[in-house]
Amino acid sequence: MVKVEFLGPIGKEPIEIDAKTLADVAEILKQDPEIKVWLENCAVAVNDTMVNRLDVELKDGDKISLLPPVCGG
Amino acid sequence: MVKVEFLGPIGKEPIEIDAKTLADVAEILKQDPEIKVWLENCAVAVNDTMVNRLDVELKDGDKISLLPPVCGG
Amino acid sequence: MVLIYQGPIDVDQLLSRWYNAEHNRNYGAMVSFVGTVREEGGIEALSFDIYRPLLEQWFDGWKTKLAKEGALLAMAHSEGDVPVHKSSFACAIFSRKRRVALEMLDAFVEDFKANAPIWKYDVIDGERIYAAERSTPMAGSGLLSKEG
Amino acid sequence: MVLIYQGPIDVDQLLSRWYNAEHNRNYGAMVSFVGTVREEGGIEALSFDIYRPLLEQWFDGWKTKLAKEGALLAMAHSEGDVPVHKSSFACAIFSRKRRVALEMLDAFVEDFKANAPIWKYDVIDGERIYAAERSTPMAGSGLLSKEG
Repeated sequence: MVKVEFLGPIGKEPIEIDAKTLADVAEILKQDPEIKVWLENCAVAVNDTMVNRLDVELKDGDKISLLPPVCGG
Repeated sequence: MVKVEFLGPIGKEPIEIDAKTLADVAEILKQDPEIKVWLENCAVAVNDTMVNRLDVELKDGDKISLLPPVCGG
Repeated sequence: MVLIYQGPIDVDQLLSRWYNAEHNRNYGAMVSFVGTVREEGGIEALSFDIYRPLLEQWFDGWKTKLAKEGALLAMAHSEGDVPVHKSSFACAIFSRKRRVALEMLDAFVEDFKANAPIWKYDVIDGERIYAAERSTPMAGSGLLSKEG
Repeated sequence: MVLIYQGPIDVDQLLSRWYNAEHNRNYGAMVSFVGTVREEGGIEALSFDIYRPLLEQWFDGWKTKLAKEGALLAMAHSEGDVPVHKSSFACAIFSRKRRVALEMLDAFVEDFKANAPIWKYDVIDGERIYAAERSTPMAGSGLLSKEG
């Protein structure tokens, strides 16, 4: 199981899902309409490292973070 | 008579000279070797306005300032 | 490390702290930026969420980059509500000569706006509304919407 | 008006004064620059001469230029001796949005170095030595060395 957390304005509690790669995570998240609308504009981190490939392999206990558009300052 | 003042590091007391234009001032100042060496690097103001022409006409009581290279901060 | 304030930054105290910590280490230049909440659009405050682990990483990347130029970087940001006319963001760069500090301040603040993991909300009538239109997708956004 | 300090600038007091005078006038950004005397070349201090009438004119030109962009400019400089690790120059720009302030700070400081009528001396063993090699001829220099 991996943990998916939704940062900032997504305003959703973390979920635990079964996934071997980020492609699996994408497939699962697309099934929730509330989350699907955020995916296009979200960056992704695995265990607090930014990633940009869907074939990143996941292991039990990994943490995936979805980061929506930012505006500091 | 016009007054010529030497700012910053030139370290010379103001002088009064007879001059109808800045060209006259240039001629007179070139005769003092101590001042001549500064002329190449000095900007000039007449009555606290920067000037860049030698044919500027002068009248009695005008103040000419010689401004050597600057370095604020 | 980024200094996180709960609510507004005490700018006087912060700039003084930074200046006094560094001005006798033979840096010739200190530049700083302070961002203050403007009164507009009927807001009473802005509010901020921060994801600290990635903020620290992003900040450390910049600190290292500046250290290679012999410069030092400091930053503070607010979490939670910051009323109008109070400040939510401050940073300072110290360098030997002015050029590095002046150039890097602009680059740092722009990258901060685009890539620091901080989310902004307008507070209107006590309600917190995500500032979606003013927000920027981070580098690499959209990964999970790609067709696998 | 340029604030002239006899000797070092009290930076804490100055930045606090500027920030508190302006942060509630709905400016969103304050950028500042502080120049500090570096210990190098065996100097014990730098020393400065200022020609105030032209400094004010030069400064007013910049103030007007920035006012057209909706920005506000403030500046302070030392006259006389400023020991190493003390500060001799400070400026701040306030603007509605950050871009104007960030861009103008760099442009202002560079023009200050080239065209503000201020002369710098190294103070070594109590002696005041003109910093000729670090100084820049002002725009229009050499007029009186031309052949009439």
